[in-house]
Amino acid sequence: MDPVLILLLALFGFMLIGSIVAVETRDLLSSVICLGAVGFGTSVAFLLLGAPDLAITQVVVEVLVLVVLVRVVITRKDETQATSRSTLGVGSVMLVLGVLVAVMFWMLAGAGDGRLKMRAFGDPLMNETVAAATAAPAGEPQIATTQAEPGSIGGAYLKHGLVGTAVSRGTGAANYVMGIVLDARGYDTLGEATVIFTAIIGAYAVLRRIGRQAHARDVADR
Amino acid sequence: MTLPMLPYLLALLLLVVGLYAIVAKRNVIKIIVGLAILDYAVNLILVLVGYRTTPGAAPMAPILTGGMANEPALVAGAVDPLPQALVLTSIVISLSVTALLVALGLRLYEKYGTFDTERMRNLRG
Amino acid sequence: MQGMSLIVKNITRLVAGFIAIFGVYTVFYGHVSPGGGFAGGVILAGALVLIVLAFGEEFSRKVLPHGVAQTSDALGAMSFLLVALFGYMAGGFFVNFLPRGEPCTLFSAGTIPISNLAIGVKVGAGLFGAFLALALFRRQSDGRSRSPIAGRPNRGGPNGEES
Amino acid sequence: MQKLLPLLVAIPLAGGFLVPILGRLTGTRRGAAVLPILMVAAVLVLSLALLAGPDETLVLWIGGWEFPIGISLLADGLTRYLLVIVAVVSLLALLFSMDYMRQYTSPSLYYGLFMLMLAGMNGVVLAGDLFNIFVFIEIAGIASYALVAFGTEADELEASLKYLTLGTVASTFILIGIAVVYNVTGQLNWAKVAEAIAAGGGPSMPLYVAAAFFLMGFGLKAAMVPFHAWLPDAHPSAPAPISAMLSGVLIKACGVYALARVVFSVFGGSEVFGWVLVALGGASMVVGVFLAVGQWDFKRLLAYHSISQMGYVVLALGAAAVMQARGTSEAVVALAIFGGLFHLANHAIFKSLLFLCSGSVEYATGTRQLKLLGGLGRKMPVTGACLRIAALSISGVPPLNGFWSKLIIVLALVLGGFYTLAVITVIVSFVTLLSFAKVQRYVLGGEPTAAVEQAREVPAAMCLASLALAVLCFASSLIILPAVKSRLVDPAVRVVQAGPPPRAKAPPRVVAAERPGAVAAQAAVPPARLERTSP
Repeated sequence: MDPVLILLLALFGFMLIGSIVAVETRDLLSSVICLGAVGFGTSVAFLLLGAPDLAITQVVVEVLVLVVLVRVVITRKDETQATSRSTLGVGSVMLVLGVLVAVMFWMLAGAGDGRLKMRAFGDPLMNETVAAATAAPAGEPQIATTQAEPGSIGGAYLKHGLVGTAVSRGTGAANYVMGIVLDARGYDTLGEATVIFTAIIGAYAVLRRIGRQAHARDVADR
Repeated sequence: MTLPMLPYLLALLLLVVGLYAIVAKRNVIKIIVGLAILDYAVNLILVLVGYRTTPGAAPMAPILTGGMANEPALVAGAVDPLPQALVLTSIVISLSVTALLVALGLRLYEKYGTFDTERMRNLRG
Repeated sequence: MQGMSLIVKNITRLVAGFIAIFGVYTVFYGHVSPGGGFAGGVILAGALVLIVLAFGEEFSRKVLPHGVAQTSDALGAMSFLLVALFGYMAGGFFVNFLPRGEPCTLFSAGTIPISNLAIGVKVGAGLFGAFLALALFRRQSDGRSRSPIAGRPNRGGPNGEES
Repeated sequence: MQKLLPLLVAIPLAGGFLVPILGRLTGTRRGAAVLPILMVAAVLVLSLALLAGPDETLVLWIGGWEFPIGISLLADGLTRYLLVIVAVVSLLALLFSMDYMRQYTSPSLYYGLFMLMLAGMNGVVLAGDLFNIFVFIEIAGIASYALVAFGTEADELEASLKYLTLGTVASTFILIGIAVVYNVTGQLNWAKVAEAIAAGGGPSMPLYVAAAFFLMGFGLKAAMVPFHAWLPDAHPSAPAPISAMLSGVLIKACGVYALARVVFSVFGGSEVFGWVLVALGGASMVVGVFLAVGQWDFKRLLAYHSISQMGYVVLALGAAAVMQARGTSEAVVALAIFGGLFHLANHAIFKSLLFLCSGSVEYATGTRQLKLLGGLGRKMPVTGACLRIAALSISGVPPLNGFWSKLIIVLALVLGGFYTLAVITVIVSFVTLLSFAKVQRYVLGGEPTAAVEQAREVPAAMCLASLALAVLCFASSLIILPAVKSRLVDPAVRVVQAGPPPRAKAPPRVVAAERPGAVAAQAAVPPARLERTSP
């Protein structure tokens, strides 16, 4: 068994406990700190899964969020403890959710007739190869002569992203993730930069001291 | 159910914990916590999708080190870089949402003197 | 927001520079090592946040006024968009118009380092600005008379007298 | 032409980045609207040029990257149709904002957020990639969360909090759907996902899970009935032009359009999906209108009607999918889809007009409580006339546009054998009429009340925007003329009806992997360059 899997399951257990504590504790400061623990757990999980870029980003984001949240919580006295909604309502909602997740997981993992099925952990679709259909001679199922291509766009990216293909160029970035983020899918990243810009000017807008003012006509009338 | 599907199940459970916080708790900070847990869960699911087991070796990050000579090994063994690129975007988006949410929470605290959403029920859906 | 004790200030003085340098390194070497513009930008913002927390905001306002943060936020975003638009000169939106270079070196991967820089500036300035706005907010509202539960706002919508 | 597609996103984005800086530097208040209006006008011109161009599917691989590596922008009939609707409503809402937003501080932040929201919507409509749809939905969403809270009053902040929470949950669901789709098919480009699904013999169990997540996510964004809780709070709390944008176009571009895309173009619009859409749409239609009748807050009433009217659109599309699966004649299926899409455009027009009128009323009187209003028909003749036209239009009174689209939907339902649904649709239409009779009676009729005593007609720019939309209420009736219809709406109808691309051509692919029928076959499609393909 993959040692990564064992470590990962242990980490997930820790994160689940941490998140339950974060949600259930009545003290807001403890809640925020537990959230930070779960966030750092996520970062370690990213590292285990071969994603150092994500691990770094998760850590720095988590630190910043934690600083802001802790400041927000400790500078504001909130005498009311975090309360829950009525047990019955929440219970029924959670029951429905639990059943839903169980059914979904069963549909994802177990059931099905073999086609288009969910790939297991550690065996992504890019492990499959498919033949380039153009060169396949008609009527012949064996197409060993044609070039094998990875079965997913991620695999294609690994294969052609850096150096390129006959028809396409590569990014030239040794860090494939950055190559995708800033070149091949740069448009997404433009969107991402816009999201954060939007949120920041949105925060400025929300935090304005005065939102409304008397408009010119009102002033003239009075 | 097979063991290799277990990480997905645990990530889904994390998702349920986040949803529980949003459904059950009546506090702005708890909503922030719940949304953050939701984001961790979905980011983990995406990275899990891209993971590739390399037999007898540690997982290989999709970063080329030591020149072009190592490139074939990387292509054969590295994890999928695409979900990582997606998660990078997703982390930034959740950070942005959190920033806006904190701003709203501060403003609401200023108006009501509490983070408890129970005490700020002017609106009825 | 007051500054913190002398010990914190001295340690901050020592550490903040290194954090900032690490942030800059992360931005510039994003295309060859883990990190990149976003992570580097957050690290830069983190260094500035540390300074604000240790020295108080009066000091930080001298170093980096709020308006500068806002403006460079927008300029960073705009220059990323411009990198994309310059691609039209080479054939289309987002075309990487600079030479690829040798992989694994600093000057490689065409426009990627430039984009990384733009995003680094944008994210660093933007998040720092947001932090300042969130941190300053309390000070402003302290001056205001605040009842524990504000009166039920006028559901009939805004009216001119309110402000 | 396809080289210009990114400009539809880039122009408003540049506006979003530049307007706040320029506002800081120059400090003008009135002038802040000039640059956005020019930019939106440019976007409108581009969209109209696209609509007027030949009916073909434009595909642009951004940055010269090709399948399978890059992101594509895609403009087919449905995209162009929505682009024009978005641009028209945005331009008029901006025009209205010029005077209306004098009630608020920081106009440059407002216009910046407005442009970012527009960029987000255009990005969603143009995206050829599932993850790209997610990113741009987030841009539009976050801008709209901030705009809902723009007045920073307590209930506005609260509505924004609710909207943000549910909106983020929706985005999370969409992202999980994307993760499952990527796991199963290895693709992100929705056209390629559709090919992969068709090559694998239709959706399998995991893909139904993905579809369920997409339906929940986009259903939340579109405020379909079990997921509608945020809309009646969020839409009325925003400034009036933003209410017009949210109800008029945002729930369409980010909700209904994305829903239709995923259901019809990706998963192939089978009978199951058809019935789900019929259930969502029918429930929204009925619940929305009955909740609306009891409202006394003008804008809240309008918001509930948005739920109800979007129910019509989704119901028509769902019924079309069911009919298609049952083998009803293609003409009837096309009629149902046409009814839905026509109603979508009509709703964008009359609901924005209604919200703008409510804004004018609020601007002039300072209240939006129906019981405090009265006699405005004489005090504000232009706004009153516009409000009358819009109310008649949404209630489905001939010869206004709302009548024709509702008639077509009912006709298609009857021809398709959905008699009960047709009756329900007609009843809902009558209740709508009733509800707007109340609005007209309380706002326009009767003697002027104390709140109305001081009211005067609103400034010219606001009147102009309302009048333009009122004219469009008449003008868009012309779409039922076959000559106009075949030019404007039929390309969009064909896109929805055709379903996923490979239904026309599905070349058998040979798979080298040991797994028979492995889904990865579509990766074998030879990389296409900037391609222009006619459907």
